[in-house]
Amino acid sequence: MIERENNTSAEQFNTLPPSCPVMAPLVEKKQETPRMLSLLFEIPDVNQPSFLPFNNRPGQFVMVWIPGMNEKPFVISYLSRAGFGITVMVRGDFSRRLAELKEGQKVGFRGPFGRGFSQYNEIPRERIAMVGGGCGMAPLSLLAESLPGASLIQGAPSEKDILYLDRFPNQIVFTEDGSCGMEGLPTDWLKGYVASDFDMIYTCGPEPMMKSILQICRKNNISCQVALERYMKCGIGVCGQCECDGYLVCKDGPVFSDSELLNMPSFGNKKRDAAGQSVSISSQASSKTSCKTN
Amino acid sequence: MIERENNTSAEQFNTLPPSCPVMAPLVEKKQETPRMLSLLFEIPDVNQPSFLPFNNRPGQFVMVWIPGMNEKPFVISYLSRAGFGITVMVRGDFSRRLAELKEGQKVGFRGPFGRGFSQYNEIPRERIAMVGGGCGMAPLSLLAESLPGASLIQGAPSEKDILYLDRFPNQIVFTEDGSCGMEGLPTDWLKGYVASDFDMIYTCGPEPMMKSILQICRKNNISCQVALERYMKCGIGVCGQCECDGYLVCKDGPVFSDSELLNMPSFGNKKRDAAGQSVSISSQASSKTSCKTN
Amino acid sequence: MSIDQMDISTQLCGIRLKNPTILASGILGLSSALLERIAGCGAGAATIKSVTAVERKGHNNPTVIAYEAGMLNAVGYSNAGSVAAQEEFAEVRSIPLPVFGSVVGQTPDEFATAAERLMKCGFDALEIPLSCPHTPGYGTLAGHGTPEATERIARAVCAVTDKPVFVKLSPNVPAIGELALAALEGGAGGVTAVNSMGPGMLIDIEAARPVLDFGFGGVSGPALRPVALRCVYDVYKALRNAGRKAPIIGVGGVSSGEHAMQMIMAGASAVGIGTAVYQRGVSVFSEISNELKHIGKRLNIAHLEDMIGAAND
Amino acid sequence: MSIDQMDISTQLCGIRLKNPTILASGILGLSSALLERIAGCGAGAATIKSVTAVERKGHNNPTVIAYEAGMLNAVGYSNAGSVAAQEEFAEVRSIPLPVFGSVVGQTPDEFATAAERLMKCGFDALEIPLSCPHTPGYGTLAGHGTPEATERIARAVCAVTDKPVFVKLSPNVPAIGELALAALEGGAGGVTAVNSMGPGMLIDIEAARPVLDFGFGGVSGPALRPVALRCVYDVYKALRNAGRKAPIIGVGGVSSGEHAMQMIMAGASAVGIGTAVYQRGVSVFSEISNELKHIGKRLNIAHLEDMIGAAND
Ligand SMILES: Cc1cc2nc3c(=O)[nH]c(=O)nc-3n(C[C@H](O)[C@H](O)[C@H](O)COP(=O)(O)OP(=O)(O)OC[C@H]3O[C@@H](n4cnc5c(N)ncnc54)[C@H](O)[C@@H]3O)c2cc1C
Ligand SMILES: Cc1cc2nc3c(=O)[nH]c(=O)nc-3n(C[C@H](O)[C@H](O)[C@H](O)COP(=O)(O)OP(=O)(O)OC[C@H]3O[C@@H](n4cnc5c(N)ncnc54)[C@H](O)[C@@H]3O)c2cc1C
Ligand SMILES: Cc1cc2nc3c(=O)[nH]c(=O)nc-3n(C[C@H](O)[C@H](O)[C@H](O)COP(=O)(O)O)c2cc1C
Ligand SMILES: Cc1cc2nc3c(=O)[nH]c(=O)nc-3n(C[C@H](O)[C@H](O)[C@H](O)COP(=O)(O)O)c2cc1C
Ligand code: FES
Ligand code: FES
Repeated sequence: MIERENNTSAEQFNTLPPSCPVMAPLVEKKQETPRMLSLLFEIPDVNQPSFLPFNNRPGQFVMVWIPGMNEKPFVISYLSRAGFGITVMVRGDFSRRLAELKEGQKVGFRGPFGRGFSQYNEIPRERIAMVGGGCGMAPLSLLAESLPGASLIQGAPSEKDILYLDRFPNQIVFTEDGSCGMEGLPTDWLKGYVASDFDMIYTCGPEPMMKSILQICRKNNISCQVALERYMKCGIGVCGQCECDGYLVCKDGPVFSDSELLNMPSFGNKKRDAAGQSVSISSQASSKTSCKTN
Repeated sequence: MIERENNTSAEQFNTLPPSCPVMAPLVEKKQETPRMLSLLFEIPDVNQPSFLPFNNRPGQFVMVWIPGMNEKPFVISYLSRAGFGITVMVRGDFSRRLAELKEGQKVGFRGPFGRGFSQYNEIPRERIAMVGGGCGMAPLSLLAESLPGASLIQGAPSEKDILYLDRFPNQIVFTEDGSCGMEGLPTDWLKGYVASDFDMIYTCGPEPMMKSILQICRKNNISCQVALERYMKCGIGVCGQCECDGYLVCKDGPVFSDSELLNMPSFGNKKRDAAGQSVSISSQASSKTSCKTN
Repeated sequence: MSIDQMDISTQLCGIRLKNPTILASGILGLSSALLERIAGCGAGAATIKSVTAVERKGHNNPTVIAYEAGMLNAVGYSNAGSVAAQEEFAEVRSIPLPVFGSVVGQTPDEFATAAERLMKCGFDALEIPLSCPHTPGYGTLAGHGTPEATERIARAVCAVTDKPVFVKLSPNVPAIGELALAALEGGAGGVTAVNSMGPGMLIDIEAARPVLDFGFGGVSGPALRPVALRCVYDVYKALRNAGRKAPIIGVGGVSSGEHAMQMIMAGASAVGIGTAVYQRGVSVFSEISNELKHIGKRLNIAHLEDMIGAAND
Repeated sequence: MSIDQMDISTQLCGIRLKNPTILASGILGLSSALLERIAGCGAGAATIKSVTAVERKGHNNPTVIAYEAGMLNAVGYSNAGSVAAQEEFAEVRSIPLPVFGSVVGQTPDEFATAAERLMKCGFDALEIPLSCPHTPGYGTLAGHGTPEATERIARAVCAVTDKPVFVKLSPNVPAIGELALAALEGGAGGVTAVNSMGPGMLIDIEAARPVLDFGFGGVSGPALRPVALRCVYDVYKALRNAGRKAPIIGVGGVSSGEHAMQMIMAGASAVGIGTAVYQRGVSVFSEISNELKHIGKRLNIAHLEDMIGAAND
């Protein structure tokens, strides 16, 4: 007796989505702050399934390849028919080499990968806040473009460190030295009376900052989505390098919701280095600590 | 300068249509003549892209695999939702093993492959003839089913050798011994006054017979399509084994048109054996010579 | 026969697996938490990412790249070292499925050092890959793919653990059967066939250089499957011809129940799943088990184990 | 730069090819008429199916099976023998493209016998595969994949012909570069890298047996490409490091202009096309040439030959 239902054919799973980098030339460099700059690239051939910038959802990331050097995750911070861009904070060898690229030079891209921010139409725009610090502003920038009317809140050490001021003139700025906007940390402000103004907070920045925001949200019954950073190798959910308490940041994340974060004791506490060794995350919530990975 | 038009991406050609056999169980055996029988099989799982019986066009062929023995080309001669069948003339080891199969035993199929008969709606049915001999009737049977009203003409040595008499009661039969239908060869009849009754003749049978039909057609300005047989290995246009004057019978054929046949000096004269050695085809046009390959 | 009537359990040196799917080494198995998750996805067993005696950073990125027919990787054994691993996997016995440790080294001594440390955690078995094609000092790049080296390393490792040891073999060798016999000679309880193939290379024509930072890497996935099937077939035959009985874990390109059944018919007692995690996600384990049950129903197979080696005349 | 400005011609031991695509041996090259047809399809050159001294029936069917990631074949060198081949290809000089002969044998003498006979036809060059993975008595199954055998057979063949000889190497060897050097040592003018891989096996689970009648066969197509690219890369590097100059024909999984460019950047002077004939039909030759011209325009490359080895640091 032969039966036919539910007979999965082997052929269905014989091919793989390719993930080879696609090269794109640098067309413009834009110094955003003393330590951060945006790099704008031409959109390469759109037929290549391993790099589809227009599929990008805010919060997803792409792998950026400098041939002969290394490849690291970045988020797309500018996107239009004219091209796409990333915003880089110069921290180590790789980001320095990116910053030194000349116009016309090509860099490889694959992605976008991972899960971005979830957006809910039923939440009124004025009850949504995005809170960023450092290069954590990068993923929030595209999100802010898609959510006009929502509050964009940025924390920075000083006036010169503020990102995208022209791009989002309505953003609420905090500086630690008070040189621009309000003095202090966005978290202090949120902790106070304003928290209850929001139903949803999206955040990306130093992990201790994000951790306090999560705590504020829980206390005030606000939904929260957090974009994490972990050391990535494959970027496609295979090597396990980016794992955080059983979650794969590259595939299950980088954006996690409040309920998921509650299952992650490492959130705000531990990350893994290039060898996979678990190391602790410094607990200072200041945005001075450059990019959120520190 | 980057330009995007006409930039073929490599990924398009990275996968192949699979061609692994799909097993189907024998459900019925039907002795058609002393030397020929039809085997009816259940349609196997339809999700397997390497065997799609319902894609079959009359004149195409499938590769039939007896595991552990060999695999040879046959045409589908029966096809319905209930199953499909092939008609086998017992000639050598392989066809004998096929004839000895028991119900429930499984045989592998892949295909259909090649180019079948081309059908032209503008030719009135009554001006179409199909002329077959021996197991050449097999591909014509499905064609005849799709062309009701056209003339089906069969030549056989004797009454007992006639195929599909019940299935096509209106067919015109010739026997060499006159035991059934008209006495003689269909070619002799065609050569005479009736040739001009037709605009298109489809033929499959002994190659010398097909050659005379082609000659008759040329003389009378009738279109002609001929199904050839050549020794096949891969069946998919790779190995070159089935070549005939630069044509691949498995891929460009097995059906060829009159104009193509004019470029084939080997037609009716030469074929290749299993080693690829060129051997001559006996020139006797009798349908006695079992199947058309002789 | 209903789909739930097929017994798809299998056995490896006394370790019973509820189904034949095993997470292959190097895929996800970096932490206890991930193993726990894999257990929840219905895997029959899991293997940890290979551990070296001391920490290694591994190769630079790109380390893993997929193309349509397979995956290339040159991770270069990045890992936190055996001391950290001992800590990471201290609670491995609480994970509800059999877990295989995995260690590599440059010398038999290094293998033994790492193995001794790691096995204190309580792994159910230990796998030793002698077959990595892209890490200088290790695997085939260190000549570990010869019968002599295989036997020597297997012996050194078996001396420090009572648990069954599986030697993981390379497909890139002239006679894989001999390596399997050498592994058993050295005391191994079974073999894993195979590690990734090649090595292979992908080239980016705009950058005019190899895509993997290391230049080349091991090929896995669909591209590897036919070679892996042949290797398992050869190993099964070699063991049978030598009158030895030992289980084979078949690894390479398995991404469906049909592929798993092919491996088992070639001679495997269980199947490793690596690249298919990329193709189908972590649910691949329960999906393959389910597909196997449907195949069992269709082909009227009551016990998966009866099919081991069925295609191996 | 317009697409017609790129010069995609290339050169192999003095033989000029108008484009780098070469019909690989064993695909279609059974008759003069088929070579003629391939010439009309825009190939840069063509290789005949390998010929043995005397006729061979080859393996039973199935002999060639495709699966999504590649093709497996175990044709078993079916051919009508060198006497018949001499007749078949008597007019080879009238075919309007360079044609490579191809001969195999079990011993150096058999190679030489077949080569001597065949080369009377006037082939432009001769290829000798020492690398078939699925025909007992031939190729790697006969130990032809060692440096010693390679040099010995190359020498025997070079003794009977003045035309350039290309030794076709196997990807299934530990150090392909050494084989290439051995081939040159034996007098070869260049090398072809590579033959099919593995061998591999496909299993039908309903029949519970291998699909290829011979059991296993060589793997070609996409599955082979990364391994072939690495082999060409390794051969190019080995020749350069040894200070030898000789052209490489890169074969394995090339089915687009991009793949051809990858091969060339790895170090090939021309590319063989086999399985892609199944994927894209006989028009593949002109299509790949056309794609190469578009790549040339996009990357601003005026002469394809300038790119040979460009990815080989
Ligand atoms: C999802 C994600 C999105 C990111 N988006 C941006 C962005 O938009 N802009 C930006 O400037 N940076 C971003 N980063 C960080 C970026 O990938 C690099 O880590 C950063 O550029 C530092 O690299 P470096 O070599 O210059 O410095 P290093 O001195 O090598 O590293 C500095 C720190 O960066 C982290 N890091 C290094 N390599 C990696 C890696 N492969 N994966 C993850 N973290 C790593 C480590 O925690 C390290 O402590 C993102 C990281 C992740 C995980
Ligand atoms: C396109 C095509 C359709 C066919 N359809 C039918 C059909 O519907 N019914 C049917 O009975 N036969 C058909 N045949 C012939 C069939 O494939 C076998 O050739 C036949 O069954 C004889 O095989 P054997 O081993 O029994 O006899 P053998 O004694 O081995 O061969 C008898 C003759 O058959 C031919 N032959 C043998 N093997 C092959 C092969 N692999 N490919 C092509 N020809 C071969 C040879 O010319 C040989 O002289 C078809 C052949 C082709 C090419
Ligand atoms: C990213 C990656 C990392 C791997 N790392 C290891 C490893 O550390 N140890 C090991 O024994 N095998 C390693 N392998 C090999 C796999 O365990 C497996 O043998 C191979 O990938 C073939 O199986 P697959 O086709 O199912 O992926 C790795 C494979 C991949 C893809
Ligand atoms: C059906 C088939 C037959 C082959 N026969 C031969 C042969 O006779 N001689 C030879 O040198 N190589 C032979 N090969 C190997 C090819 O020439 C080529 O090296 C291999 O297929 C890899 O290239 P591809 O991926 O483009 O197919 C054959 C390959 C196939 C698929
Ligand atoms: S980076 Fe490899 S699994 Fe996430
Ligand atoms: S049978 Fe192989 S090309 Fe036709």
